[in-house]
Amino acid sequence: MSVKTEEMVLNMGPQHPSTHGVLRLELTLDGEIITKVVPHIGYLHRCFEKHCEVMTYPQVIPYTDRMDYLAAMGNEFGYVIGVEKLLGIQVPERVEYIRVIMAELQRIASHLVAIGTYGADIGAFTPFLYCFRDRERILNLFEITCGARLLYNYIWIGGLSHDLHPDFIRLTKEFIREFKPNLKELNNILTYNKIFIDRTANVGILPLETAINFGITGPMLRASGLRWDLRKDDTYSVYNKFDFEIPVGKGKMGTVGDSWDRYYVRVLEMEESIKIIEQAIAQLPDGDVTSAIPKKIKPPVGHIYSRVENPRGELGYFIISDGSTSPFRVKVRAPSFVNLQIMDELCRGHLVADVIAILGSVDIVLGEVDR
Amino acid sequence: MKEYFNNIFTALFTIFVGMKVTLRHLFTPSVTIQYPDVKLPLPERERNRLYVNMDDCIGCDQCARACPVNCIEIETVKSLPGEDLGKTSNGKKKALWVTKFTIDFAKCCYCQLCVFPCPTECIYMTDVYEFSEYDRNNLIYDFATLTTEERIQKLENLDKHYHERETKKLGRI
Amino acid sequence: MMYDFLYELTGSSIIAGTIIALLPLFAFILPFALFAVLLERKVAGHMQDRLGPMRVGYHGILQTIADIIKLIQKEDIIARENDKLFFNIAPVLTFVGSYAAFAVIPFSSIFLGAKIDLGIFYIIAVTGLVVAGILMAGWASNNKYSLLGAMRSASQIISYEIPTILVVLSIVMMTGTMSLFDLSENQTGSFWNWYIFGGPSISIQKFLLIPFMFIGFIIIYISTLAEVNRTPFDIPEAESELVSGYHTEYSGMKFAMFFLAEYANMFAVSAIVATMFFGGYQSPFGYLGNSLNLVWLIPIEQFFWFIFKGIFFVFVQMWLRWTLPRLRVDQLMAASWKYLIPIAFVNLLIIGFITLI
Amino acid sequence: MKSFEEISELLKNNFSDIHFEFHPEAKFEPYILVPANKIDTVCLFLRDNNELYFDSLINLSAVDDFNGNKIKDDKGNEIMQGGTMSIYYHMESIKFRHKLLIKVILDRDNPSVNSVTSIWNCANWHEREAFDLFGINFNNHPDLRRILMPYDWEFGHPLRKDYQNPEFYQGMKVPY
Repeated sequence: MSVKTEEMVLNMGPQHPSTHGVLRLELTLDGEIITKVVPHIGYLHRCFEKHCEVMTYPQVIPYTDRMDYLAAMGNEFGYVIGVEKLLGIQVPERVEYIRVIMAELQRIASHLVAIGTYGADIGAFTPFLYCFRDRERILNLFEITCGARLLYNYIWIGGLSHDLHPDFIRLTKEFIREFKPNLKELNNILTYNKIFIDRTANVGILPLETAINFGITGPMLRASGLRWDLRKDDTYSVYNKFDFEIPVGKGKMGTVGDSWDRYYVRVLEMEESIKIIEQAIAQLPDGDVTSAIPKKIKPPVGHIYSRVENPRGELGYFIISDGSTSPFRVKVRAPSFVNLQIMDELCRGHLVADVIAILGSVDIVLGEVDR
Repeated sequence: MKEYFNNIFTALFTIFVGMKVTLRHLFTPSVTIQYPDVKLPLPERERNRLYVNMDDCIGCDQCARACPVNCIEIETVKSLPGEDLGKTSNGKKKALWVTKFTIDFAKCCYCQLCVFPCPTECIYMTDVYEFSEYDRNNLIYDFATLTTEERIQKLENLDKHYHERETKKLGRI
Repeated sequence: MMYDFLYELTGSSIIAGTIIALLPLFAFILPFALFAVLLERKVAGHMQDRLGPMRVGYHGILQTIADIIKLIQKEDIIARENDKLFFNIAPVLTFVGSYAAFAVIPFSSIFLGAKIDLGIFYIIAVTGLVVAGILMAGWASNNKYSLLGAMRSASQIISYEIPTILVVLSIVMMTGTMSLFDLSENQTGSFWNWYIFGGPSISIQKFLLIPFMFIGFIIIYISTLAEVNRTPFDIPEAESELVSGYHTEYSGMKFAMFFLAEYANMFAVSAIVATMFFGGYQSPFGYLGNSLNLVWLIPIEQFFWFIFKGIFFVFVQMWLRWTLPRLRVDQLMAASWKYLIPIAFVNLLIIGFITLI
Repeated sequence: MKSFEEISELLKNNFSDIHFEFHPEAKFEPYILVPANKIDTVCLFLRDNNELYFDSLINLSAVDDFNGNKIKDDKGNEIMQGGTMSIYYHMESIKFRHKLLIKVILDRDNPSVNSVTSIWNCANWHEREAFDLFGINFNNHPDLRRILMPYDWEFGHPLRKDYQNPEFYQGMKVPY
């Protein structure tokens, strides 16, 4: 006579310390083993796309910051490239370089949050504070250039809102010099820690085919072994002028594509971003950043899909313009929205504690998922 | 068996390495400051509360149009031909009475889009960031300098003026 | 000792007994808990490049008193669905479990609760009560998360009881006595006579024992960490998954009881480890009292040394808490059954052979 | 790396019965117009053909073209009769690095199309979002329910151009 075991449904969220925002995961448990995960989203839906239809083109930029609030520069970058293609504007060289520097600084800041919260989810609270101490320095850099720390409205259509602050270059060099030893120290305390490895290696393995079929992009796809980065494969702005590698998951501590790989790819990406920033600062040309900003923005009728490599993956804007001063339709392909679909696939057969580890490695931001 | 001992060794080794890091941080100076007593100096491009210098404001409504959240409300009344409203700092002659100029700081998203189009640069961002209120309506700041009776009085002059012009036009035909 | 002295003083055994029973609680555990909570927050702060509590009193000294006052005036919520009886007993039981262990811990040669010669055996038996308290708390709060947390912590404490007992056995086998008082007395003289360095007798045995005593110390330290639910084994109150395990539903004074029990247990456990391996209240370099031949000074020195060792081990527990991530439940069980217990067995065997030589 | 013309050629001779409309000169992005009922067969071919090998669907966006005739309904606010809605499928081949845009036009009053979730799992939530915000229902979609709006939101589909906010939703005032 087999004992009738009834599956227990456990609701994790929407108010839960480690779901990175307002996400409700409905876990069906058989004992401690997960049989099904159903993510419920929509708690942070602010109808970004409906707003775009009543705003003029430059007014949409503060709204794009609020989607992935941890990588606001990247969001602006994507939208602005799309509208510039519509208008056919060519931006001065200096603006392109500053945009790349800002995007890469934002990538480091966003990865620091991802790594810090991932450590905190697994239980190591100290690296979280070390990461945030370094991130504060990047926010200070943003603050002296454009005045804001999180939502910048800095990259405009055709240029930038302010030129670089006089001692921005000096402070950035100082930050990079002090950040490198901190990164090594982070590896000592978290990356190679045996308990951290036990908790993350061979957990939530994402094979490459499922990753491509699910449309996963960004560090998650690279951790599964595919060298795919829009900065190299669909080059935009001046990324072709810098040489940097694309780190790929090699399964050092487990199999390729497990949570540890996703974490480690982000650590390596931070080192690559430092390289890009150093080269960009070295080759920074002079010029006026606000010269190409058009007074009246009325793009011709047409549609364009522009995409950018955000810290969480490929962020795409499908902009349809009907010739008036406000966009007819803006559809955003948010990387976290697409990456979150894989949660059910990854968490099956794992324990409750692993769901937190996997969700941390997927690194989603709910502002972007719900838009 | 080898893997068994390897596990033990790496476990202990990485624990001690981690402990060395935290011990070193026990003696490095902390980064936190005691906020209310010690305040960090803000950079000069800081974006906090808006301020409108009303003598320069010509009531052109550029900032209200540029605002993505429509938190600026401006109402103006045309001045009578004879009236002299004084000049803005850069010498431009003012032609409109600004009877209502309110900014709702509960809605404002501090994006600074209103500062750039202003022709006389009378709206700019200060570095005041401690202005929280208990009641949301207190966050609606009214910058207009005219007192309430003056506002009503301006409206009446304007209607009287239009009325006169109508009668004159009728009279002439 | 203390008891006979008090007995002559007061003349009646009941009064002496109650004073002895209450003395450790009010004289030591409560002030220690106040100090330990503040120490933990300050250590955590400075290890993370921040300052820890600075507002209440100079450099946050009165912070714990503020916490206690806050907890006392908080409303003590008992949910309608709770199993009232068990809900109220649970915090008391967990606190009693850890408080009772203080009865036999030798703070110094004269101050000792009860000089029974079954010292360690009594302690291990009494700390078993904590498991019952946690299970009751988990079941009585009638909430899915607490039930899971209680289940996990019960299995964790039981499976880490075994390595502790094995190491205790190896010590008892080596020294021949179970009474903590005799253990401390044997380790007199300089730190070289401590059991971690093979015990008082100068012989081949001593040098052979050193490595195995060191392994024994590491095993017992790790397993007592697990018994006290400290990171990396703090799964019952793993904030990220189970929203703080079995004491989710508790608030106010009952929560303070759990909190107090945790810190009392922490000190009890590090006191036992110090007594067994690091010479209890013996000073590493001989006594000031002897050199100045002030005989009454020695017990006070011993008390000081004992507190110093205890707090050092409590500091190491805190240090580990703010460095290491948390183990998963099955890894935790694997660590105990696959790694600690076999090594403890082998260690027991080898120490047995060495003592036979 | 196949150019837009080669892909169109390949499609034309593989599906002679389907009437495609090729727009190579469309502003900023050439696209192919595919009839609504054939979209899943075409997409399956595009993914499995080993010359094209479109293995990753980048984006699926629904657009309310709002080109019907406006009439006033009883409550005085205008709603749209007739007109079309379109869905844009951006897809890409990671192996051959070429991209393609496919457009499907549906009738606005009761838009329905076959779901491509069976071909690309990525389309699952995109289609649920299109259903939630536009009201396009996708046949044989695994679990078509609302994703961003509350599950019991019965005031229509927000991203339609003629959408009116309800006064109250479960006793809460909607426009603040």
